[in-house]
Amino acid sequence: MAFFVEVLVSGLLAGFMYSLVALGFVLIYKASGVFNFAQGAMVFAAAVTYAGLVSLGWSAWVAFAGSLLAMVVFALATERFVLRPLVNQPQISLFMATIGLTFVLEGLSQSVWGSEVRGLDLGIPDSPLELKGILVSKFDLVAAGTAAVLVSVLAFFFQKTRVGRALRAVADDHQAALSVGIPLERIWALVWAAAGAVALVAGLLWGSRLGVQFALTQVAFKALPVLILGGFTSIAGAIVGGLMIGASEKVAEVYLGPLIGGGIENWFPYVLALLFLLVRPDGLFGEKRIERV
Amino acid sequence: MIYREAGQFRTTYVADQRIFPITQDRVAMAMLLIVAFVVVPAAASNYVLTALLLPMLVLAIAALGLNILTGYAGQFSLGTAAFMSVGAFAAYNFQLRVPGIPLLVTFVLAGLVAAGVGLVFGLPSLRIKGFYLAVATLAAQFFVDWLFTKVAWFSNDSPSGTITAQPMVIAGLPIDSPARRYLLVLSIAAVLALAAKNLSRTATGRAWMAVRDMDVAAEVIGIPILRTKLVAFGISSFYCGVSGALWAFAYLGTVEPQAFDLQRSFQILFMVIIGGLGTVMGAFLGSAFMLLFPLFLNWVLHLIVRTELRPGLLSQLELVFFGALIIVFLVVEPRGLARLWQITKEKLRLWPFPH
Amino acid sequence: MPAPDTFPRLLIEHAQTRGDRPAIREKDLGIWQTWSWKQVLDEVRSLACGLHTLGLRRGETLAIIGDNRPRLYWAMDAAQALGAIPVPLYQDAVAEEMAFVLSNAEVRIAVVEDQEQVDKLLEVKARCPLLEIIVYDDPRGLRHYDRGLLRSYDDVQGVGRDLERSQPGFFEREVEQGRSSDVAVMLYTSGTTGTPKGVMLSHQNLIETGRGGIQRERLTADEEVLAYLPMAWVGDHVFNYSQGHVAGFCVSCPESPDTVLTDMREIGPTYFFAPPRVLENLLTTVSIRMEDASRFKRWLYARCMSLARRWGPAILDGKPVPLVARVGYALADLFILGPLRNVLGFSRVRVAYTAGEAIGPDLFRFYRSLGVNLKQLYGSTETSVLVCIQPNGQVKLESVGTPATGVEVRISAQGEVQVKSPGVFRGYYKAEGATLESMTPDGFFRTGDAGFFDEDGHLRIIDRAKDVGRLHDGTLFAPKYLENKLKFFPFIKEAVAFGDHRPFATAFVCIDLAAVGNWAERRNLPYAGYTDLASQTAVHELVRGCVEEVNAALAADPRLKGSQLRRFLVLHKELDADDGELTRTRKVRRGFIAEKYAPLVEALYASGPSVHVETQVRFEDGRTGMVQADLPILEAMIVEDEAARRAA
Amino acid sequence: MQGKVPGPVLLEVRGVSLSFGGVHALREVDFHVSEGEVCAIIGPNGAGKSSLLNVINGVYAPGAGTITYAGQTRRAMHPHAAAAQGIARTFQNIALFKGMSVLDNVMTGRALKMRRGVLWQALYWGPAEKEELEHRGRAEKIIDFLQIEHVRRTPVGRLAYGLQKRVELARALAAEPRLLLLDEPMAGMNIEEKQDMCRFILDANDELGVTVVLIEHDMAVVMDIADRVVVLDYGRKIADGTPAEVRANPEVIAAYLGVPTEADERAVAGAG
Repeated sequence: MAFFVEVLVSGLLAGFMYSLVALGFVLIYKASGVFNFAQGAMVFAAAVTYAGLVSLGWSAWVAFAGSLLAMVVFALATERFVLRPLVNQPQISLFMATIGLTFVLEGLSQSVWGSEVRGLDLGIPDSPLELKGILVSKFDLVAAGTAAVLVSVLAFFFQKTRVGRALRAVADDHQAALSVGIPLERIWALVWAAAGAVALVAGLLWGSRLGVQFALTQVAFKALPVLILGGFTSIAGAIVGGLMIGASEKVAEVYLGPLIGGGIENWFPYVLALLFLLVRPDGLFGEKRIERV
Repeated sequence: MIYREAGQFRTTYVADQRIFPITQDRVAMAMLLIVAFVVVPAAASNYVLTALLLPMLVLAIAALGLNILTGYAGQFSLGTAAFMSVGAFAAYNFQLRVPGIPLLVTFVLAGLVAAGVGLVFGLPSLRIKGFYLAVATLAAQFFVDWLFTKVAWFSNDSPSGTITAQPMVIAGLPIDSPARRYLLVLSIAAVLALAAKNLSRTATGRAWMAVRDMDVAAEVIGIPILRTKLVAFGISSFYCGVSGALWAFAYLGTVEPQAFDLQRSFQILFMVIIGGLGTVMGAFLGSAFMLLFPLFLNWVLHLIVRTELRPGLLSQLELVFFGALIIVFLVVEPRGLARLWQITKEKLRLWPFPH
Repeated sequence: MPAPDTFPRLLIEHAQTRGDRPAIREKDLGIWQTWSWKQVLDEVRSLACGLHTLGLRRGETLAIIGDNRPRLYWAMDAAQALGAIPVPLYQDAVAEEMAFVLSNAEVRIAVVEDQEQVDKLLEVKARCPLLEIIVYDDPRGLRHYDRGLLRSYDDVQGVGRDLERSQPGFFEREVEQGRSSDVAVMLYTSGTTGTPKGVMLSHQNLIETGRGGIQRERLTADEEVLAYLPMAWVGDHVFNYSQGHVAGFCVSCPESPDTVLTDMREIGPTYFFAPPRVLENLLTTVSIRMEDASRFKRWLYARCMSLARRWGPAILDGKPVPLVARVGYALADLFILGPLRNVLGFSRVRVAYTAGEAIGPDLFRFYRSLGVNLKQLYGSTETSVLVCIQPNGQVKLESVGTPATGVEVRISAQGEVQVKSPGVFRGYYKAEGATLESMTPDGFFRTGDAGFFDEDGHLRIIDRAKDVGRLHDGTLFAPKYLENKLKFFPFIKEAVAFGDHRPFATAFVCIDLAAVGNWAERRNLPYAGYTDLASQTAVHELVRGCVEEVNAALAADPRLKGSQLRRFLVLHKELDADDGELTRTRKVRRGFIAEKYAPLVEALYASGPSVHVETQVRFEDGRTGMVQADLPILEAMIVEDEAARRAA
Repeated sequence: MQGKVPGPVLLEVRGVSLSFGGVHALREVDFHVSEGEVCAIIGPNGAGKSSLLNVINGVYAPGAGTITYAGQTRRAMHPHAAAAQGIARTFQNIALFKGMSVLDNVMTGRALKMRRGVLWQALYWGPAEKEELEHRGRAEKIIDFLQIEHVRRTPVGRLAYGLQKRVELARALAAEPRLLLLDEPMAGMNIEEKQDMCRFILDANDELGVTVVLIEHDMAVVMDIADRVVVLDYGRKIADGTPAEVRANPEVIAAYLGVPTEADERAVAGAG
């Protein structure tokens, strides 16, 4: 029984890592109605930039600042050259533009920093910690803590501040927001920069666990089922969804995997999310879409 | 400028409903077919045939399929490669386990199997729309990848999951030389393109477009929404299945599941976007563009950068350019090359007048 | 059966010799509905029998009103088969004009196109007691109309088929009784000279003149023709109906009056006839559309057109042209001229005629440089049109060509053109006096036009005989000649010159709303409508430029130097047939205008700077309203002599 | 329209009520339309007019009451079944297929009439082609009927508002309906366009024998073309009769012009 709890806890903690990535998606979708497929590539780009700067001899904090600056520059460029010309285009076009962005980011970061795998040490001990009879990895705890802090900051930002409310308005209808005088360009640049920061944090955490390599972009595909469960527009949904996916994936891997040949971690979350979608087509917390005739 | 439409009038609906009602277009199409069927196999080098034309045509068939699903029916899908791999493996197993089965029947059956899988993954499309549907098709992508690597039966217990396609023979004639393989794929592509064009201009196509543009209005007119979507999924997957089978048999010869991964789905999605959603010609233009552009890029980069490039840098830059191109196309002409071609044609018909 | 010398017999012969070839087409429901000669014969036979059952007898008249429709052309065939006389009327004529013709021609039965025409007939029913039956083709909106008066075209054909069954061969027997000297059609002239009169043209008049024209231009049964001109006009009747029946080629009817340009492009006619006004409107649309083109296209268009203007006519006439020019023209043809002909629908035109009024040199040269074999033609309703035709290769700007086959043309002492030919009409209906008056004792028809033969034997028409006048100092004053020169500018739609028994020549000018409007928009000059645009000083300057250019051209001809225009004014409204200022075919009714705007004419000769005018205008839906404005009297520079002109 | 004898009852709505959460869109509405009639539904905004239309053709299922159409009584209509039994409609804000041309939109109106399977259509040979051409001919007759032949090949998105409304009517008529539901067919039109649309609706009713139910605000239009007028106010039917009767009905006047409250009377008295 203890073993099950241990698997469950490690799954939940891994779930936090997923929701961290999912958060980046939610941020951009909530503010601009754009499903940013390039979030995974941003995680990779941020991590590889950080690792690259460290290998150039920069100290940890300076490298962090450098990578953050890189992400902000990327956000400004995206807003200027991709989002602004595509205002009012159907969502499908914006979604495809982010696919284009994914390729640009992956290509750029690999051509700048090369594509060999780099280790990443954040100075967080990874030794297991004895807590009430079950082993828990310290690293997971720190990751979960960071995620929790980030989430509360963002939740406060969206609910309470003036800019937060403006963001929600923009998400509903670009043109309406523009007509009311909300400075769309500045808002979008801000949101993409924030998503860049979240991607950097996620990149560092995932990078230190899996190593900084191209595979990091696959992290985005872990986040998609989380979004389906939690809904695209709610931060709480991203967290709950992440936990559910993390836990169920670990449990399934341990118990269900061996029965049918293992390695099911790729498709299982999707099937789970799919079943969920059939029940609630707009996700757990997502806003119900009303179709007026 | 080239058009001489004066005197071309139509006295029957048959003539008016033709795919190419104007003589100049018919002549151009006829010449194109002659070049493709006669001149190219004779003149083109083996390299051009095998490295360029074969993949272009095979992927064009898959692009046609995706165009039907996303271009005409408006159902978004990221799982094209999954249906291709189903087609490839189904064809391999039919040839393996059913001795003496004619090649063309194998391809059709492979297509039908893929269509069946397509229908299953199309079911959710009634309740869920847009991005969520894209995610459902992603599930298909990962599930099929996993299935063909894990379950050895499909690859006849080969350790790495790769399969070697049996040699192709049609009515006793071995299809081995590049020219013959090219002609086989070309004729299948032509037939499927004609079928797609016919579907797009009849009730089926109109039903798709109605569901794409405004499904509530479509339902009120009496168009069965789920049936229309499923037909789109089925036919689209059929095209992808045939394309996958041809990829295995006519193009590469040996195929491993990774050949049909998510990158492949993205590649075909790019073809349809750049080529032009909602057009049959768009699939061919897009596929030609996606295969010729890297060569062009390679040639340009070598012109600029004299020194030998760092290994892998070229493919990285290729990625950057492709990504940038997608964005440029979405901004400049969201309906792709086919739309640009359509505008040029309209201008030529009105030449020298602007409107 | 003797050689076919009446239209019904020609129809029967075509049905036998080329029964399956297309005889007539109509763009309807998106495609060109086609009828072969056999089918036309069946339709005409059942209609003729039907009309007979309705009581149409030999010698009676049958009114035909509507756009160019196969079923209305068949009504002509059917009437002629019964020996009756078809009387086509202008479809856009107002009810009053129709009333006069219907009562004058004693019409009992009318075949009309649709509800619009039925309503007009019902409006004048009271004044036409003889009118008993109206046969309509398009039933739209007529379900609740009085059944006594109305019959549907299909019912009449149905009744006709019953008659055919009960008396087989009835139709053929009726056709048998037809003689080539019978009256085949009655066309009412637009009456520039007094009230409209019915011109009676026999089968022989139309068939022999038509056959002469066909042989001269080697026309065959494969010609394609677009019937877009009013059926009541002799232009449509000769070139489409009669020559169609003689040569056996196919006549195509456009979908509706406002789709003529697209239908023209689709059919691509090989044999084309257009009055100068139609060619002028086409040229205006070309120049307006080209003005909106990109800079490169405009530059290419200008280069090619200037090259074409220099060499085009010569190449078309087969004259020797330097190789460089020929290559240059071929390139221009590939890039601009060929596509332009194609977009306008002229690519397949082998022979194109223009007649009805004088054509401007620039307009005429434009089409010939484009490679369209446009030729001038002279004739009138009373002479079944074909009097003089410009032969291929000898096409000149000012002349109307040499006499057609079997036509004698002479100039009377007073300078009037007189014609004797098989085409000369059988006289005016119920107007013996007018008929005698129009013929000379030795059988020549007085055309009423002034003209002379130039050195190559080509006839030159300068004006209406009765309009040619004299200024105070005796110089020749040909108002039409001046007006045509003014109208050759795209900006001027209509002009009326005055000068007979006056010290100097003056003119009213009506601007062309489309062309001047486009010109004003290009200089973002706001205007609120025709009257406002016509009152702008900038527009007055534009017109002054045109008038002074005409004066310069007049100065070159010693006989006309004196009649340069000294003063002019820009009219506040368009001259309109509905206000009686133009005839149905848009010819200026000079007398009526001089009378209606007398105060304006006086102002031109007085010293005042402007004149106030208030006129009644009839709007499209029949309501009338008052339009008033202050028209400034404008001066135009007179060119003294040759040297001054070259210096200017 | 004078002298028109109403045929048998084609559609009967009995005691229908419909509510969205707390909002009662329809309250026990009884309402019938007989064959060949032109019946107008009027009432202030939010009176439930569009909801009633949406109940008739099955977009909404009513909470209570029954719908009897062509002799068949049901608790709720399904859009697909409505279309199959000859109910066609237009929408308040135009619901045309933007990606298609006018001709394709009209042909789509005939979707239910086409039988040939997908395979035949892929071949576009034999029966499939024959069917396509036959329906093309029918569609052309409707295009000619509504005089939109000059925009036959133009994409619908490019047309002016008035023309789009006409194309939507053409699409509805192309289905050869028995009952035509028009949701404010003349909203946002100028005088001339309104006259044309009235003529088309009357011609459709007269020559194609289509029973028409239309929602309209312009009283002049209603009085001119409607045989019967049904007045809704806050979800309830407050009047049903010939245009003249309804015009004189005090309740209708009150609903439209509003009943003067005591405060208004005092104000008027004060100012007097």
